[in-house]
Amino acid sequence: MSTATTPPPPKKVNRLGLEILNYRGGKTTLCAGCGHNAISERIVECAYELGLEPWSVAKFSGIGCSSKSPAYFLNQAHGFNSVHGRMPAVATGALLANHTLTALGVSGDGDTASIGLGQYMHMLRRNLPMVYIIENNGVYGLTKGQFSATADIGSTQKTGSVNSLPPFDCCSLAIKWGATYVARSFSGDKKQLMALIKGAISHKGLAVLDIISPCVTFNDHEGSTKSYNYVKDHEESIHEIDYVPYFEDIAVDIEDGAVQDVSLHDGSRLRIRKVERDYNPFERGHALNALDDAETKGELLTGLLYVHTGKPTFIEQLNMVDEPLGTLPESRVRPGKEVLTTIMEELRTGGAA
Amino acid sequence: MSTATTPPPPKKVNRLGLEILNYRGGKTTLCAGCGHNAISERIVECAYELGLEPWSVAKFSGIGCSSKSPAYFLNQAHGFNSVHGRMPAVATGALLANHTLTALGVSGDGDTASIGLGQYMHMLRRNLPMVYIIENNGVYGLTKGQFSATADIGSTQKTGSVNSLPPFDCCSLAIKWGATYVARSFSGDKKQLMALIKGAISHKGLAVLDIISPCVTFNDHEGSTKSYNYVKDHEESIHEIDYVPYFEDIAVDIEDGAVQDVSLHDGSRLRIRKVERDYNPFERGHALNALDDAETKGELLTGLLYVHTGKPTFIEQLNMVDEPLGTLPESRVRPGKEVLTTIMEELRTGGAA
Amino acid sequence: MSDAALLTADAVTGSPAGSVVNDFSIQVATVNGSGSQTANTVLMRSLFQMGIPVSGKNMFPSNIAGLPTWFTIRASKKGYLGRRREVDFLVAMNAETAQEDVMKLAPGSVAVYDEPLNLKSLREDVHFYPVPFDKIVAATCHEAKLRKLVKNMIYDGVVAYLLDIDMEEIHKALIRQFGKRKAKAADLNWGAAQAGFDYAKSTFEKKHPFRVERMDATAGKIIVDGNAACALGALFAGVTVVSWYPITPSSSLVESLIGYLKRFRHDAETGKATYAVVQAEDELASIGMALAAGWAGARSMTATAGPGISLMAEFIGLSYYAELPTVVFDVARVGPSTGMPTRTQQGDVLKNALLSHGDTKHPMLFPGSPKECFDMSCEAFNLSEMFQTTIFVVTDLDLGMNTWMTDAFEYPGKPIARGKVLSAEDLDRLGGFGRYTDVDGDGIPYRTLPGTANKNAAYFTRGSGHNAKAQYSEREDDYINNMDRLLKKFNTMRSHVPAPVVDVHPGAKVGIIAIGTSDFAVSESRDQLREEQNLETSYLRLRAYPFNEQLDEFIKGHDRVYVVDQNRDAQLLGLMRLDLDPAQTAKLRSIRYYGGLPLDARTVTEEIMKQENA
Amino acid sequence: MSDAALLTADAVTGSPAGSVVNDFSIQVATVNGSGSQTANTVLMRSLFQMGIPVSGKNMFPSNIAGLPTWFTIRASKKGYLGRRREVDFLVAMNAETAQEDVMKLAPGSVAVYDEPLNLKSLREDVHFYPVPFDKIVAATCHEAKLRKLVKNMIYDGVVAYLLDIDMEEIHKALIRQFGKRKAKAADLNWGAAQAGFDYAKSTFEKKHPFRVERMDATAGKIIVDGNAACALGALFAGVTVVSWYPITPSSSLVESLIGYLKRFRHDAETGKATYAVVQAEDELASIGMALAAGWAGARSMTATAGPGISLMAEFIGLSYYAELPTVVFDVARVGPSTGMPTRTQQGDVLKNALLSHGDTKHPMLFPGSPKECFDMSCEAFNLSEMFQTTIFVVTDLDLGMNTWMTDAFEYPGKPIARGKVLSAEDLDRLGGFGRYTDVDGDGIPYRTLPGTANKNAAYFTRGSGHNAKAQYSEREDDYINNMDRLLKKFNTMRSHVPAPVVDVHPGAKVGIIAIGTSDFAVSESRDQLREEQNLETSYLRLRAYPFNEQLDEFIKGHDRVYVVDQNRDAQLLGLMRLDLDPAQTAKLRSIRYYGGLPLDARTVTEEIMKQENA
Ligand SMILES: Cc1ncc(C[n+]2csc(CCOP(=O)(O)OP(=O)(O)O)c2C)c(N)n1
Ligand SMILES: Cc1ncc(C[n+]2csc(CCOP(=O)(O)OP(=O)(O)O)c2C)c(N)n1
Ligand code: SF4
Ligand code: SF4
Ligand SMILES: [Mg+2]
Ligand SMILES: [Mg+2]
Repeated sequence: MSTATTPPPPKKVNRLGLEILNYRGGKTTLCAGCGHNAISERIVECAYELGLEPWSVAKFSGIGCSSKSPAYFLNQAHGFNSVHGRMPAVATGALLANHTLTALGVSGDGDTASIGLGQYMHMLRRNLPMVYIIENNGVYGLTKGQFSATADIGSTQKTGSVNSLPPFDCCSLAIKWGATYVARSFSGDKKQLMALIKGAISHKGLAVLDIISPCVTFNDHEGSTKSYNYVKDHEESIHEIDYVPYFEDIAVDIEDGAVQDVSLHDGSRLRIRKVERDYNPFERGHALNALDDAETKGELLTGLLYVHTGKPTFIEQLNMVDEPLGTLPESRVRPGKEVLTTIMEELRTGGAA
Repeated sequence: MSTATTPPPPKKVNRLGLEILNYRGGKTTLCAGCGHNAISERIVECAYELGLEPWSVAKFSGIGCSSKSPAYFLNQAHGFNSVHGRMPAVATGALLANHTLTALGVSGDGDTASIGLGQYMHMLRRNLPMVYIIENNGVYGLTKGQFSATADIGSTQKTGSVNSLPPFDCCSLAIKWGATYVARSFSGDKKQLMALIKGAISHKGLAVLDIISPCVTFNDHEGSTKSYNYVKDHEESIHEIDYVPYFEDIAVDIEDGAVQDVSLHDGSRLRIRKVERDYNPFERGHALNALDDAETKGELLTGLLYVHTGKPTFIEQLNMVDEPLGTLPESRVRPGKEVLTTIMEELRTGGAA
Repeated sequence: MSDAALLTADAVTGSPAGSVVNDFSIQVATVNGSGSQTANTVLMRSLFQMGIPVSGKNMFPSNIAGLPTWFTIRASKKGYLGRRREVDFLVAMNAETAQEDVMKLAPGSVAVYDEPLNLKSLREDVHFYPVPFDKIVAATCHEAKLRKLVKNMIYDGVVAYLLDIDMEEIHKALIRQFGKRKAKAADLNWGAAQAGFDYAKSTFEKKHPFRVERMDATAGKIIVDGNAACALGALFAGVTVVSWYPITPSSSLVESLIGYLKRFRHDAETGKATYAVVQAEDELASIGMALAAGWAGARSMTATAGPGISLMAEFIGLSYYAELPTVVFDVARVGPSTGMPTRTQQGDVLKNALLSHGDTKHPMLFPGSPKECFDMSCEAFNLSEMFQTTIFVVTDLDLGMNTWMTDAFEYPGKPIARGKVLSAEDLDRLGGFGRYTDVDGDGIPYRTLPGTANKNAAYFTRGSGHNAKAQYSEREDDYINNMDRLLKKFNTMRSHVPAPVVDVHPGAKVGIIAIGTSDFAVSESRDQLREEQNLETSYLRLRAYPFNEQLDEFIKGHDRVYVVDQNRDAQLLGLMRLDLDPAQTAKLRSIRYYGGLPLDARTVTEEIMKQENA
Repeated sequence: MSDAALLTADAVTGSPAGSVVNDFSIQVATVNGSGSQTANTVLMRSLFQMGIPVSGKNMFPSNIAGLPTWFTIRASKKGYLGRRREVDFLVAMNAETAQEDVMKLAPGSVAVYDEPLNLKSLREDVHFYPVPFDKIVAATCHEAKLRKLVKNMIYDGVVAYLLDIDMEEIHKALIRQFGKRKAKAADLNWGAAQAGFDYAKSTFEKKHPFRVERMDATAGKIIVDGNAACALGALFAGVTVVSWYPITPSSSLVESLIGYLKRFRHDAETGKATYAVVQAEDELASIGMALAAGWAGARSMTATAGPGISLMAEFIGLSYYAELPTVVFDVARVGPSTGMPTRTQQGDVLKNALLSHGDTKHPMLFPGSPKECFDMSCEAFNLSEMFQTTIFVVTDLDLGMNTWMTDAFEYPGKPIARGKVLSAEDLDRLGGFGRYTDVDGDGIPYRTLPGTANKNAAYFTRGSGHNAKAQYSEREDDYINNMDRLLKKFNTMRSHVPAPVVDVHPGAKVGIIAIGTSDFAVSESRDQLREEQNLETSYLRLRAYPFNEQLDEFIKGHDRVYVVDQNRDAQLLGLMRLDLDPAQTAKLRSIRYYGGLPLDARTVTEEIMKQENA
């Protein structure tokens, strides 16, 4: 029969009726095989499947290969590729102006743990409500492979030189100093990554995702502890994790005790299924010790390491009006004539109010 | 009888034959009663009693009332009052040039935990061999009393406003991220302070002393958790501690098990006597948990929280020649003609060496 | 000097003939942290209430307590508010500096001092009035621990008697200072003031020429410091996001703003705030927050001083290139480096203009009075959003932290201007936009705010190379076009920033150019030049950078033009040399003062005459 | 073009008459990360070995792999090393840009291309030589995974045939590139080169005018990039402390220095290092470490680019005011902000000079060749210790990262100068010293190093106000005296920094002033002006700031002086306007290029003529 008559196949859309291409970004300029590209793809899929309004998201980054990646997803969301190591301040400022934004940040290990460590720590302390992704490859990719502050002791550079300083563990820092959703994952672990990113977006508070994301060009060799092979060999996922969105109403019948649900701010849930080990992501001390043990054992724990729902965020502490400050009308931000008159009288007479 | 004939009383001197005034500094310009002044006095006494050669010491600081204090002790030692929050970099650079210096730094809680947190953390990671004193009053004294990042949740400013953010614990950070001698004390606890400062000077590696040092002008009121009264009420010393210098040869007969000796790099020893609690300063995890517990209990633990002798310092890792780099003669730092000839030939021919 | 004095035996020499009314400065020398502030404010206020123009300057050390401090009150019937080099009336309370303070006095001046200091013997040509402060306070204040606080109020009484200040005004000022809530403290202090007055009345014979008389020169005026005035400007500009890091002398700007925000910017029903103030961890964070808040639509600001400006350099370069709006208050202190944090200087003018690596140009506003602090701060927010870049409001410690008599502020006449922001509806109409496209030919592009519900709203902000559509680009032509547009935008600003204030004296050959606090000295100096040297001058006070053509014309119109700089390197003059035709700048001569004290008229007059006579 | 070509049927038009020998540029268009570097280097080296002056420029994107890259080799019998706008000989390996690359060619030029790209049809006035690279490589290289690597070497063979390059030289260059250790790889590549040569020989009839002939113009020359040259300067200056933070285009400076230090600066017996290199956490740390190392006696340095300069502002202000020595290499890239990290610009010149808040002035050195990179880097350490301040060595991406033919470096003639440092013995003799006292009247004070065993050695270093004895001071006079001395010190530098290179043409009315890499374009442009416009020009190449009187005289001696700036805002010209008498600067005219590519002679010539004819 003639193809002319067959109707076009129905377009695949999400609950907002948007196609996946509404969530795509520009063409990547990163190396083929770079872990960062895989993460960008996951972000696109998560946003699509969650049915986020693209324009309700604001993307942030610092400087680095990783920090370029916000240009490669969510073209319909505003993006701010700022300066090296200062993404936390930038995200904070934007949220002060408009706390209704879904803030999604992508940084690198150099951007966060080297030059940016100070701002990172102060952001943790504030429990800034955003998703903060660290694309962690242990090196400065964009400047051609020098060690970052997350490089492990003894790991070697392509040039052969050996790193002699201990690494900063961004998850351990995050758990200890104030983040309320802390996860570690691997750019190659599609399923886990999807659940963790979706959970992070549904979480109210600071969600830090430290994602090992190999640099195929400068840190994927023998002797690197951030190579695909090394990570595959040493990854230990602490549990199986699934994301159940609020809009998919599935009865919550947890048949066996090995399964536990974390209900998130927007009504969605993370379903955690126990594997071998007993891991309790609700207990700060436990999580910190587990990370310590793993480090000594040379294991790389992945999964939702710590979660604490309900802790007030920095934005809540500021007790702002519900509307974004940035677009309040003049009538609400400029006090009336009488106020000026009062103040002038005080300054004329020197009288305290 | 006529006083003319009586000989002058013999001057009190230390093992180098130096009087205490050789260790004094300029007249303080800090407020009367400021905790920082007490600490300066302790430093003078320690240096005198240890018999340090004043000129073998280099003093460092950032900016703040606390950072002014190096001008008030050891006038015969070079001092470097740098810029706000950057003392770690400055001390590092000086030690690279001359690793034979005894580096003694004084910073404040704002200087270290607010603006300086990034450099502080990277210094910890390097186990830079120096004594790093934090004169911790929970506020910015020099700018008139705003909260610093070590202010406790709920503590109030003189103006009445309440701090809603959790504090950074510089000791917990130091223990976790690489310092090898970590102590907390109180500017008012003369005996403990003397032992801890002397021990820090004898230690090889990074010694961090977080000393609660009340700001009598801006943070000594009701509601402050860094006031003299509050600290007196909440201080819990984890042990009694004495310093036994290598040059005072006392037989090491530890009669009861409650006493333990820590032998330090220069042969001196810290003698630790157990009080109520069991505290093990040699075990990182133990120390970190103890600090956590204390925080929840609202206790302020003082004493030698953690010590790890023998860990290689940043300077050792660099494998430098024994003499200070800064004063090496030309013959040792400028390669000979033949070297240039070799290199020129390589560049002429493009031949690899 | 007064007849009384002339009749006295002691050999007071060189004092001016006749009595000197409403034209002198009083200097109170104390120790910082000793709580003399109330007494000084009350003294100044009492003169103000008598209708006499006053200004007050606090010269304090960069520490918190225990070092010498001098508070100087100038009364000037002619309304001069600038610093006067000479002290006419000294109140010596600080043993450490008393001798030097006395030796510095001009012949014929007055020294009230704490009796034990025993200064009388130091000089013969000064009128001494010893006061046993401790005895008096002991008699009036029975709670020993309060004495230190009220002791200072005694000299208010003494000075009131010696200068014929109406004690009723002292009382009034005092009551207002303490307000209803602190009535008891007010009484205590009032007692001390009276005791001082009575002691002086019963003890001293006035032998000096200085006294006050009521005037009517303070109607419609207020007394305020420049930092509070800037804060009020921001308040009425509708500032919504304030991120800051404390630093002298800018801290009090934000702290008074916080006070006003708490009082006047909470939602009536909900009590919620229509603003956010964040004390950041440092200046790299405070400027980053401010710029991103501006990016997301807030009226944002930060305040700092030199060291903070240096730390903000990288971010402010981003703000220029990526076109992000915010307002940065630079309350300048003495540099370089930490410099002298409690001294004043115009040391950042050229530095702000060129801040950050690469080709950048930043606009600046230069308020010359607290009134202008209010108006320009308010306007700065409009300009930052209209031009989508950082606007510097440049003041200094003298203007910011000292207290000034100034005209009462007027409610902003025009509505808030938010610049070229496209709404979702606009985008539907336009079907898209180019973030960095010069649609209107003025170099100013259109922007959208994050959160705008439209699929065409988004664009990507970056500090790296970009084309008119905000896409990443390393193309030669894209880069050049964008940089040329930025230059065009900067030129557009010339006609939008506050114009200079020009006073051309017909036929004058000599012109003077100044900014900010130099105005107080220059205005007074022009009178000195006229009256003492009969040299008539024209005057152009710059109020903003970039400059406009009025500056050109002014220079063209005069033979010799003196540019007044409160810095070593003639930074304002340098900025003109960079921007103006050398044919014009050849006429410029430099008047520089950089000792850290507020500029005084005498220095300007002497410098000009030295060069005029050279 | 060659007779052969003239006799051919196809209509090649507009090509120059006769053959063009040793005067053309070859552009290889590939994708970055595709490993064409070896092939390009070998090609360039082979020309160099034939005695022909060459320079190589890599135009690459600011990412790591997958985007277009162009490598241009210029052969110039006249020894011109600057960029040439026109491409004469294209090797098109990148499908993405091939068409545009071909369209950009001048008539009569050559295009070798990967056959499948099928470019022949695009133009009639270009000589096309299609090469089936994949077929050839498949035939010569049997390990499939190695093919990508050797493929590029094929075009070396093809180009060698088409330009008469001696294959022996290709072989020699190739062997040297790989060295003994990589003999196998060398053979593999040599095979590919030969295959390319044979294919071309058996397939193509040369129809283009370009070819090479042996010369003798490279004797005593080397090929090196500016960053390596600076590294060598530091090595032979005896640098002891290097703290850095990676940033393009400065990273390779430190990385090659590290390589040399490892080879030549370890103690023979102990194997211990006579240096320390620290990769800091950021630029605030790297500059802080460098300055403190200088303070403690090290010869210290750091290297960075624009964004790092901005972050270093606060510390470098401290270095000016507290007088701390270090050397900062600024390998400039396109600003503002992140700008274009892999493009070149002279965008920090004015910014470095004025860096940090308050009154500051910083000296700069401007190397104009790799040879000068070596000499001046070496001298910079002497100057930093002699003058106890930060010395900027300002180069740019073009000089720093591109490969240049340059004179072989000469071993430093004079010993290391460590400036005014007092030893313990000196102090015994003197009985003390004033750290900031101007003993010698040159504004340069004496210092001591921490650790000096003498009770009078110590002093207190601070960025706050201090007197001549380094005591804390807020006194007006102390501050002014110190700032005046700093100015005097700066003026003393004028006669110690490298003097300009001046070539005055008798009777020339037109002068040209330039710095750094502008020299390559200006030298060539002067010939163009002479030969094409018979306009004789004089030339002054500045090599340092502060300027000396030669600059004044040069301007005085000419009617019109063109200042060449590779930035938008004429920063070099601006610096002259700030420092020189307006009577002189009135003569200055600006030549600006700021597109991010290396400046070419044609642009300079056209700009000058435009203004000459205006
Ligand atoms: C202030 C500043 N310093 C240095 C640089 C150079 N630089 C660009 S990216 C980068 C490191 C990036 O490392 P990381 O954050 O791990 O990102 P990756 O490239 O590895 O994904 C550096 C040092 C810069 N752009 N700005
Ligand atoms: C870059 C910079 N920002 C701000 C300041 C102003 N400042 C001086 S000291 C200080 C805080 C000092 O607090 P802390 O370190 O706790 O010392 P303390 O005075 O409490 O002893 C600040 C913000 C500065 N000097 N430099
Ligand atoms: S260099 Fe490394 S981090 Fe950068 S894009 Fe390539 S693979 Fe990814
Ligand atoms: S203000 Fe506080 S910290 Fe500063 S000197 Fe006074 S008491 Fe000490
Ligand atoms: Mg990385
Ligand atoms: Mg403090």
